[in-house]
Amino acid sequence: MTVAVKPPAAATVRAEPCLTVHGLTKRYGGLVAAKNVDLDLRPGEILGLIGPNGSGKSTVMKLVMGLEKPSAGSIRLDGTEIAGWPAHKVARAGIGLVFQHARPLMRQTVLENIVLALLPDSLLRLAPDSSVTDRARAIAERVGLGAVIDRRPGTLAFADLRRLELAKAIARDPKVVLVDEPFAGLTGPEVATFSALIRGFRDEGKAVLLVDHNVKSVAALVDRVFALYLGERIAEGSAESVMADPTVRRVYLGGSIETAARPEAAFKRESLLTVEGVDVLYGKAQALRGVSIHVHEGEFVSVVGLNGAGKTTLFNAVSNLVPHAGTIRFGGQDLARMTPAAIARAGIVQVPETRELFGDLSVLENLDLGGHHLSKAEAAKERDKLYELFPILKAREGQSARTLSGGEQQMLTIARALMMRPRLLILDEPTLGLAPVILEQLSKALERLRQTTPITVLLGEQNVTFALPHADRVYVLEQANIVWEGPPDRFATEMGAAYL
Amino acid sequence: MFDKVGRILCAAVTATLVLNASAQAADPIKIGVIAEAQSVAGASIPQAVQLAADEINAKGGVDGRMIQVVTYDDKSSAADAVRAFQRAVSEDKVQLVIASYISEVVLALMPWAARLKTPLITPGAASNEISVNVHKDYARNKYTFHGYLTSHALAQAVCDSAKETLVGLLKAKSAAIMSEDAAWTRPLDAAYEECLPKAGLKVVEHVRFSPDTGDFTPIYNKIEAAKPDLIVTGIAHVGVQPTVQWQNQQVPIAMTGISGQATSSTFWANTNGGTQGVLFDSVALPDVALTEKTIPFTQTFTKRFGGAPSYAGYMAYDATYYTAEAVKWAGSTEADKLIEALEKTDYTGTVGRITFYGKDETFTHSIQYGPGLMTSVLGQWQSGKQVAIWPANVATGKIVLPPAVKPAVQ
Amino acid sequence: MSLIPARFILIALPILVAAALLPLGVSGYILGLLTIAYYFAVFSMAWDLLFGFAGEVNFGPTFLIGLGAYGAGILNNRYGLDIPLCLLAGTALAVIGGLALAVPALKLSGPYFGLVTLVAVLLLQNLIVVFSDLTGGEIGLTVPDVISIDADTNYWIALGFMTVSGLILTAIARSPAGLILQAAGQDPVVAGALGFNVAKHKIAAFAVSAAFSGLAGGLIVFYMGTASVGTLIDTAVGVQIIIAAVLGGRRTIVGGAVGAVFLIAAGELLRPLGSLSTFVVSAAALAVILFVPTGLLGLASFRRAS
Amino acid sequence: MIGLQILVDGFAISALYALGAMGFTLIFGVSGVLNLSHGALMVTAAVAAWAASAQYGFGSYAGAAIGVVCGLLGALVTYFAVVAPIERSKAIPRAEKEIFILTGTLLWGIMIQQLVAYFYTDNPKTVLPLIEGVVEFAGVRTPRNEWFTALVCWVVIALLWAFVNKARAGKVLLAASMNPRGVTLLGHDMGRIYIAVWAIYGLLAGIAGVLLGMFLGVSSYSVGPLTASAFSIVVLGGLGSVTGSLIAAYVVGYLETATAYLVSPAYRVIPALLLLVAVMYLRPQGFLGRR
Repeated sequence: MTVAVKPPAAATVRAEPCLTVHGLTKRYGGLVAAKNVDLDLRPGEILGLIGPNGSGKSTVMKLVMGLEKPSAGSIRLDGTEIAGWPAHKVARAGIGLVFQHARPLMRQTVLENIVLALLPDSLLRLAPDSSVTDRARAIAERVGLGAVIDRRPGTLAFADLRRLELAKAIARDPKVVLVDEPFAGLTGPEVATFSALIRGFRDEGKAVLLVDHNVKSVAALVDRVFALYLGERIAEGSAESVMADPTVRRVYLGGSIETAARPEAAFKRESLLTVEGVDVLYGKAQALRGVSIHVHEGEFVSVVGLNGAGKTTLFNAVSNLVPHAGTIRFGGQDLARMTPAAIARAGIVQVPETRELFGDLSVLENLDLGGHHLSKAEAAKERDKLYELFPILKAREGQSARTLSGGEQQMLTIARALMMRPRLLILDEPTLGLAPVILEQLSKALERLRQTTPITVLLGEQNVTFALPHADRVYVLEQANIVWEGPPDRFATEMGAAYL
Repeated sequence: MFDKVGRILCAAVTATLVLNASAQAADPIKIGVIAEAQSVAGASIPQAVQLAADEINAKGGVDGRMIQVVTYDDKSSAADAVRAFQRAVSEDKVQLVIASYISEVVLALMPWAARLKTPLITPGAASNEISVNVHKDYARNKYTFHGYLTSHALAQAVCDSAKETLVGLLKAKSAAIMSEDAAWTRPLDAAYEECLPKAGLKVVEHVRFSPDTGDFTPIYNKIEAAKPDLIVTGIAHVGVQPTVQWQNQQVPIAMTGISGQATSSTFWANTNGGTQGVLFDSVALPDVALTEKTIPFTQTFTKRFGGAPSYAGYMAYDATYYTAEAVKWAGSTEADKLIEALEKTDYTGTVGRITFYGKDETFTHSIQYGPGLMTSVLGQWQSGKQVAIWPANVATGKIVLPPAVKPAVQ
Repeated sequence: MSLIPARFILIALPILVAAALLPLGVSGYILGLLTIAYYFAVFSMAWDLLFGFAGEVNFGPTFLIGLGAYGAGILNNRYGLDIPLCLLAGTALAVIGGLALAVPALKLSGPYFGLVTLVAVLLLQNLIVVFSDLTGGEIGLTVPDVISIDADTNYWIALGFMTVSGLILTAIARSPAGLILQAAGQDPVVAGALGFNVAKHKIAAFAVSAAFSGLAGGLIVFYMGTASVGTLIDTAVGVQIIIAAVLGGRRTIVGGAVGAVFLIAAGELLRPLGSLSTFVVSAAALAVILFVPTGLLGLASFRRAS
Repeated sequence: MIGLQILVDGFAISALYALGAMGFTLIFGVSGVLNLSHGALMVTAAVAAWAASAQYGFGSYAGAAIGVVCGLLGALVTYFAVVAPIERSKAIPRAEKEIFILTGTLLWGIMIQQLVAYFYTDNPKTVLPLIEGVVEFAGVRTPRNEWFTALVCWVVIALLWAFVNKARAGKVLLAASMNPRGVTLLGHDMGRIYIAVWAIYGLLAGIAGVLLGMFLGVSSYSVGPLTASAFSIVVLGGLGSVTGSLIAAYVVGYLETATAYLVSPAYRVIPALLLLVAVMYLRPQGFLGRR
């Protein structure tokens, strides 16, 4: 049976929370993704759950939805303990989820997708019901899908796919709606429409939990913000108070930054890497829009931007791992027709966000695979240099990569890339999920690298503290566009406030 | 391979010519042959039938009616065989079908022979079930003739040959039965258990193994541990593997019994000579004059098809002849009359004197086994040739001991 | 969104009427051929319900068929039960088998589940040989009773059975419950988040698929008069069923029927090639898979334009 | 005594199972392909070796070599004619590549099986062993060929292990089986790695096929059971784990041999099948597999 909840007469915030999370903890092996999270959500309230990548916000959302089982803690919905329930029971109890990446049934039409959300969980519903279809049509009209109702999701525009997800949530009519990254990939006017739809939930007396990376994008919408970092709460309160919170600022912006930029004129005129007007589409979503950057030989360039801004996509386009429009040239050579492997051999070596280590191989073997093209003697020499840079790797030489800590894995990934003797080293979010003390070590190593070798680096980061000190030049990437370019010392004054 | 294609073309051309020629003469007698073209035992069946038909036609046919053969490949599948049977009867209007050496296929065809009221002769399937089914429901299943020996009779043949040769010559006193675990070997093994002791061989071990066994080491070790003087086999799905491993492992015990694959002339090549010294019972062997017809048939067959016939080839050749006789006798190809005539068959063919058990006997419509009727030959592989050891009157050689076997010391 | 689209009826009805009138014009051989093809059509359609809708790759359709066929056959052969009772019991046995397969299906995915279904077939095959006293072993089981010996009657029964099965399976696949099943097959996480008990719907799909497979298996036994491993259980038979469904067009239900009739007809037309016919049919099927992945129905662009 | 017999007999057959399964799991590990024409490739190699030596009069060594080469060629043809086109096809949705590769290789296996049966009949054949005779070992008599089979299997397995763990080129394959994206970023083209892996697979399947032909014999009917047995062993050991396959091969080999000795040869394969079902229920990732 469809759960029918009568909306309260007015959008008043009732005192009693409908969703109470207490002491919620989730461990994956040794990693604690969520630690003792306490959270309340009241009917008619929009709560923003924010935190950088790896902060545990998605985990919390999945735990509430029943997609993962909590290690400890309680989740109560209107007083009923639902922690550990399977997702379908949680959904029937009145919680709905709007996935960040639209996950419609690709083989069904838009209408059928909405009808699906309206159906009871019954095996015996064999006869089609025209009233269900009528309701589905009404919902489609409400979210603005009326014109495309008989099309399949594969042919829809990106925003329409997100609309479809919202339509499904409306059809389910839950008491609590969880929305994952509501505005990712949307244009300005689209954001306005979606905000209105989400406010619609609140006005009907539903409780809404918005999950996003940063406060800014949801500030206009939320009643309250809850900030997570490394699985723990770091701040809670109004959007303004959280944005002003020193801990939050440190997490996102870091403390005071000393920069040591070399002027662009110090480098050769022609650049080593030139990216011009690159566009990337993921299905219907625009991941990069007309992006142009350049890197000179020997230069250290940082691209800063929040998660989802398009940094990884940019690097993948450079390595020709994603189809793209526009031109990318490296040392005068057009990369369009080269395979990713050939590009790597030509000297552009990536240290990907996901690290891509060979988990069952030892540290030494991982390094040797990086030095595959060198003679044995040269490889050994190169390796020794890197052991100097990252002494911990020498101590861990025989250990398999899987057993290393996150920071050690990151160092190994960088070292493995350096074994390739890159002309251009691309570092994608090296700080992801690392503790501050490790960040410092990594930062020192990068500085040393910059001082002692003629290496060219392109760094992608959301952590500005980490990205700026080494940088000669900085680009800011925001929602698929480059919005700022300049030396790091001007970043704080020109971009600092707008960034968070 | 070009040989093979050529042969098919030849056969096709012949078939067409025969068809054209006979169109002008009296109504032809149409015989359908359903067999397994890819297996050695089955491939001989259509060839032998065609050979017999050509011979009969060359002599003017049956009362002026030519025999026309239509062949179908069942790819060893019962389902394919049933389709072929339906096609043979309703489309190609054959009056009798000679089909298959596989019991599963023949049993699947039996209901169709009954339904479409068309006589069916199998020249090579051994299951007792076939003739027992005829006996149990004669009115319905009388259309099926078991033109080969039942498992029961085969066991009897093995015992008879063992009694007269192996017990005497090898001084064997005990035996181990080694059979694949399959439905056709159940009655065979039961008959072995009964007749081997009567022949003077104590059964000291009885191993039944899965038909998809690859490694026979455990089986031979188990048998060896029981110290029999003889291994009596009941195998058809396997043959090459147990034989080769018997030789490779130098199992010091002679092997005899029913080994479907050992009867075929390619067995030596398939086992790389591993079959040296292997004894086996067969309905006939090349170069063994069971009757005056055996050797001429073998020679013509070998000349025409480039290899000796399989056991089913002999039976199929004879089946064609006694069918022709029955048609002549009945004066018609009408099914009921033909069956009546077939039941009265008393024909001396390449394998001996062929007569069928009657309606009141357990194995109705199966070929009668016994001295003076049809018996079998005990053959042995010796240096690439199948040599007949028994019965004495047709023997072409003397028994030799397999390489690893020492004679039982008395 | 009616269960059976009008266009489908427009195309299928004349074909079915023509098929029903066939016995007036063609020989028993063609009828026999089509009779078997129709039963195989049901096998393939039942398989497609699992693959195309529940998203489960079942390498062991013959496990379910074999249970139905041997369950029915043994009861008739050993205990002389009436045919309808035997069919009922066989179908029930197949459904139990289907449920037994559903349990691992919920836990395992992809090749793991595929292997379990394959092992189920191998085990059944082994058991039939081991218990040959009861089952007739590798030479098969002969049943004393058949539904009819008249080729026309058998043909109509098979045609009717296929039509009814096709209609029921299509209706299920297109019903609201079928939509939920598709969701469960395509994206179990989303289906769960939308409040659907994925396990329940998949188990039901297995039961339905097994029921049709088992019933068709039983009917074949009482048509042929025999049951054997080679005709009903061997993995080669299962392969043929899967190929028929993929060849005809996955996720269409009816595609299974088209594929099955095509395969059997092609095999028969190629009979003059002798033992090479299987080779040619396999090669043709491979070519279709490589070049027209949507299958024969996709080729005929039968599916709704989007 | 019987214990020793089981130990000795199980050893060679298990080694053969291991060799047969090893290439199968390697392919899966590196490219995620389950090649259901595996049995057909092994049979091709064995029948080619048999035909070359028994029919066309090449010596037994030359015959064995021809068999292995045929296995290699067969594997490469399988990759280029069946697997690669499906992987490249734009008409096949990514989610369905797996079922298409399974169906495609299955059909391909049937085609090979039919060709073998057409040209060389479906009668089983044995390849002339390179070594004849028997050895007595603690009262257990075993054919030299059985020891030879076990020896060759282990030598090949050891060579493969050494290649993958010691040689630089081999390490890349190993790395590719763990993380294809990782090796791409290190400058290795996956396309070339696939070809290399299929070639190694072909060699392994060829050697295993020829040895099988010498030790136990093959026929066109062996195609299905050989594929099924490799599939089972590989899943039991954990898909993609070479060591796991090795362990699983020995478990299955000894389980079958022990059943044949201690229970009955008629029930030989049943315990292994039941074990497989049990493992799938309790530990679906297999002995050493990771999920």
